[in-house]
Amino acid sequence: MLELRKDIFADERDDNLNEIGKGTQRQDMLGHVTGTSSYFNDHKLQGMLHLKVVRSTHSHARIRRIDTADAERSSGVRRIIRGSDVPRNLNTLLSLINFGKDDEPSLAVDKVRYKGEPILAIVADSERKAFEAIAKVRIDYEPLPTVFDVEDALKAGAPVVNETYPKNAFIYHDVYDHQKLRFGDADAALATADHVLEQRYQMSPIEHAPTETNGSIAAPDTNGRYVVYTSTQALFFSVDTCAKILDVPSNTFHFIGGTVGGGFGGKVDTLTEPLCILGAMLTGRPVRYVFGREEEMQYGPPRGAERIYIKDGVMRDGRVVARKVRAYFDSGAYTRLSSYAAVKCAAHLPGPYTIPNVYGDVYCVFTNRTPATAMRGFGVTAMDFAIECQMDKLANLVGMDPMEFRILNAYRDGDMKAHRREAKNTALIECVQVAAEKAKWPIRDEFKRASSRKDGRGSRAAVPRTPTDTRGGTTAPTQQRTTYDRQPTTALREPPREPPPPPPQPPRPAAPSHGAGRFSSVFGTRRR
Amino acid sequence: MTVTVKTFTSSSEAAAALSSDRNARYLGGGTLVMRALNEGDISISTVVRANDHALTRIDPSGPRITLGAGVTFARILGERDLAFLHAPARSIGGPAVRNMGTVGGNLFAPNPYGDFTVALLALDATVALQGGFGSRDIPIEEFLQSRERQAGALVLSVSCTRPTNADAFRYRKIARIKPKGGSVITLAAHLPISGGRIAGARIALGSMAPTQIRARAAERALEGRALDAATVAAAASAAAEGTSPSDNALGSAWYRREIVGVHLRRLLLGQE
Amino acid sequence: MTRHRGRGIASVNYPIGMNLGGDPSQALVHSNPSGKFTVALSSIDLGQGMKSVTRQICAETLGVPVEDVYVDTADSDTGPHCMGSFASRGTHRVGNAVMAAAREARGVMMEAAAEELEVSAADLETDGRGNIHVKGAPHRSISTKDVAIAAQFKQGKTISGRGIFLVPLSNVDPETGEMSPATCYAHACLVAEVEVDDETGEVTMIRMDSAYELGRALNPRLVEQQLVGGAWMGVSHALYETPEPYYPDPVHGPRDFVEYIMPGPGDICPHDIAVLERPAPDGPFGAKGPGEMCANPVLPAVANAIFNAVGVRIDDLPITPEKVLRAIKAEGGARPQARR
Amino acid sequence: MAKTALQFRHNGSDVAIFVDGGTNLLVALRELIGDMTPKFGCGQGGCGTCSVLIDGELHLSCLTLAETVAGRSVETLDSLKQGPNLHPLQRAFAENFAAQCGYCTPGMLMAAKALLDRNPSPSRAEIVEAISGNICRCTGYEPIINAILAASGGRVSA
Repeated sequence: MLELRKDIFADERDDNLNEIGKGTQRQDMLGHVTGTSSYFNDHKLQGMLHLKVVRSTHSHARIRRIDTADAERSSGVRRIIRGSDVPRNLNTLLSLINFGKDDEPSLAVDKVRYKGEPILAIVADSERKAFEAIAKVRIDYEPLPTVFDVEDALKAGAPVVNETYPKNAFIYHDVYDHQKLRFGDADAALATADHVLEQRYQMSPIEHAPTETNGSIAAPDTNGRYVVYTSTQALFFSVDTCAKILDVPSNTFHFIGGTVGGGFGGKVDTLTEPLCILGAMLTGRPVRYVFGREEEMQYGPPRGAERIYIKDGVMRDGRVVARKVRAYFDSGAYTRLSSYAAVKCAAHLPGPYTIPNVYGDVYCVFTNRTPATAMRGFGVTAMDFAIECQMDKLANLVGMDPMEFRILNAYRDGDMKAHRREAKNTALIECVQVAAEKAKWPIRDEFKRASSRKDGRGSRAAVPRTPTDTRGGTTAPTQQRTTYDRQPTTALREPPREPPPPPPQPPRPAAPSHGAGRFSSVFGTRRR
Repeated sequence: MTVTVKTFTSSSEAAAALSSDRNARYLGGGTLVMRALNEGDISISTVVRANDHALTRIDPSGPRITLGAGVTFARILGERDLAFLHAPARSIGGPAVRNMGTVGGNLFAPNPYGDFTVALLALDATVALQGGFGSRDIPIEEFLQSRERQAGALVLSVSCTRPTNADAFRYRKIARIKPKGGSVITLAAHLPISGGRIAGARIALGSMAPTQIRARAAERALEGRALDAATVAAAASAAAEGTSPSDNALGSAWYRREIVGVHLRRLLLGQE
Repeated sequence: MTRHRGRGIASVNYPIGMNLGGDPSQALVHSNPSGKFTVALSSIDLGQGMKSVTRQICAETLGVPVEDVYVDTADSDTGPHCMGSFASRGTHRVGNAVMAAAREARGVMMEAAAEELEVSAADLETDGRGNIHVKGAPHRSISTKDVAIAAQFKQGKTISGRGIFLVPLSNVDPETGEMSPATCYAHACLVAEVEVDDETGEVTMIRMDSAYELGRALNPRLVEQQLVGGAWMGVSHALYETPEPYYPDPVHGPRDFVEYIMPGPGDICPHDIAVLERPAPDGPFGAKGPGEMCANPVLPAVANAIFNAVGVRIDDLPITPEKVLRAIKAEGGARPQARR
Repeated sequence: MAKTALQFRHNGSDVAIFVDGGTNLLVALRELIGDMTPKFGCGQGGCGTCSVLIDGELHLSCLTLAETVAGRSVETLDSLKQGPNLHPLQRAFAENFAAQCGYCTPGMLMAAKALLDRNPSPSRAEIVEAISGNICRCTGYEPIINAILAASGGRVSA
């Protein structure tokens, strides 16, 4: 049951509106209940072929040889696509916003870095024919040592998962192997706190499990274009990713989607479209590439695991005076979006509380597992779990009611947040008060009277003196620099060290030549 | 090479087709074979079916009941005379799976499936098999132990003796998800009481070994005793003995060993 | 007594939208000659209600009934650029873009109406039922249909509008993490009540009470869908789900919906929700976005409730019966905390 | 390639198609008949999005060998609406906002119809049981249970 508490913050709202605030029926409800809402797979195309990928059976291995001779001769096979057939067989999703280095092939060439990594794509007359051909492919692997634990991966001598990041950590700002957050002097505050509590939290990966699996249908359209029906939850992200990987202008594609059978973050990665379109380009026929459920569960990207250490200092009166956090995002074998989640996570510290001394180091770590991606609450869900369990323990430690403890420490309008922006439009206190009321959880009057709009600002608005450090700086230049590197964001500051000189470009298989610059319809001019 | 479907009117013809073709699988309700085909199992190139009415016959009335291998769980739930099998039948799948899944297919379902078979094992059922060389009856326990080698044979039916009273047979599936979830462990107990004492105790467990197994130590603790708290406690503490559970997505071997006794105790004492 | 009840709470905030790389979305709005409007987007509706909520935003801004607006999504030939449906950005970013486009279209519509009624556009208002009339003189009125016909066939005007909403790139300071991660935040507090079986470690959800603050409930039914479904997902994350049940050991991964466990219809509990609305200054009609944050408070609230019930802290997700049982055994038995 | 001729009743009309060996009913309905209302969710029998009625009984079309429906009657969600009029279940799903992404909705409606056809006034527990083979990832099930209760004239829980 849902109750609208119109009485709260009423003075900040104009409730005198015609359509806003009404429980109007969904525009798509009639389609949903009649089964006529059209998803990507509800398109029947003449002469459609089916694409299935051959996946690595090893978590980490060099590929010695790929023998497709028998598979090529298998009945109903139209085309076997190898990495060398992919025009630009190296990409990272956020290259579209100039963040991170290209680190992931569409089809593995020399090495596989996680179990289930695609190596070949087989386009055949039917799924059965594709499955029969897959069984005839022979791949000779040389297994390599694996690493599955984020902290093991960061140790010296750990197997290198992804050569683009030889320390198994994403590099932030060209310098650090983690994203820092520094606000005040956490160590000093911990030294004088009445209690210090340090705890470890762990979240295992989580699968999006949309009822519709990832997939797409690509077909040659008139005038040299391709129409693509897709389950993507980011249409132009997918258009531009395909344009980059397939090295064609983005207006080669007519992407159609928009009605998707659940996503929850699992349909951002443009998992099927590039190979599906390439299959259509190479065969001249419509091609469908849909994940099976086991593929979706095991090789579709999950919400990545996170390991979090929190060390808090709290005073006897319940004030949290310091919070020190070290967090590791398990990105799996490639970056996808975890690099961004770590930044978002750093900004989220220390949770919705005003704590005068906050210190955070957030790592995006590579391991030999399925690459992780975004999911509902990306970068925040596990941190909220850690922080809120920690808050419960702290309240227990100082003998305070957990609701009152949160109200005491809640951020309020005008407070300075740890990422150095003023807190505005806050409402945590009111949420706690209303939840207490609903749950018949007694809190004392002084806490019932508290307000997000009162008692902030003042000394709480100051940016404290903050020692900084260069811990975690990379000592060696990163092995590969691509032209998609993010611009250093420290133009106005003294950079801690000179950026490393760009090493020569690694050889790329069969990459066509490019112009010096290109205008992307989506993300503006890209540097090359 | 595509899939060939061969449909026969008699089970003996179907059995002959099945035993003569290594790549043939018998299609019952579809929950195993069709799934395998959908997922790209190319080891199946022939699907054998039989329209033999004997396969879907239920003989529910006498002291010994017989269920054709093609009998679905929904049909068992529709038979008032088979009330003792309603709990295990209801624990299979959702309604659609119960309309499709069969008694015979369940005998071949790997962990974490195969819950109905746990009930049949506790009931000392007999499996009637038709092979290339004729038919034979084998005890279900023997069937399960040799299941991998039975792929070429066709199960015709299973039969078992009806429990003497409703209380003598108990069944419980421990699942994480309600009302339809995969088995963490499945328990069935057949405890005939004769003169106030248990005679012929049978405890069967699912997900406690590679196939459904009997908990013989627990049976020994019950045999010849009255079903009182002390006996139940003894059986519960012996429940894990002789089992060899595995880790899987639904629970670890450690966890299964820890809780099997708790659930056996609750089952035998009638506790939630 | 082997089953113990406990309550736990958690309170959270959540940033709306992403900050990296700049975060734009565009919208186009135009009318047909019958005065019916189409919103063209490339944004995706994955169930969250993108089409429905932007439809209401457009209708409100234009001053026409919601039935007169249709939202067409996710066609790269007709829909202008949108970053995508993620990071709780849909309602806020796309909503703002639609508002801007609708405002521009409304401007043309009012000019066209003014020309027909021979008054100044500033003196006109919409009645929200498909008519435009002179303020204070409802009888001097024209229907949006007649305005559209006049604009199209007489005045040569296109009743249309373009909208974009951009949150510019926020640089991140490498040393301090100084940045602008979001322009507004949603908030929540949730109380979970659980029952824990101290012999099996099984946790049963008893009920949830919550308060969610999300700027403005543009459509309370859609908000309810998100909050009820999102809290269910939170329970699922807390107690059930993972594709790697022995993480970091990558073994025994689930392959189907029997092995990948999520609460079934028999596992759900009553959930009593209060919605608070503190409008975000830059939100469309103050709206933030409820889609992601709704699950987050559930996970810690459940963990804290388990502690209250049996006195063990499970800091590893998901909180499986095995983890609870191991912890209880390590403590030498359940230690129920003060009932609250 | 050998194909098998197959005739059956599809939503009240006789249809005839040719299927490849091993084709499941879901593929036959979607790709050969063109009825896109049943959806592919797993092909494993675990999600229920492909649910249809065969001779009035709820079945999973992805696990049904197409040729086994020869001469039988198959009903999909496309059969529910009578002309422009929604079935009471469809109305109830809409009124209770029991769909978000809509992908599980066809299967849910067929599971609900299978229940109400046999048991016009089910209890909440019976409804829960009836949809237990159908996965919904969006709604948390509560609105779906309420919709089925409403369609059967039952009391919707608050």
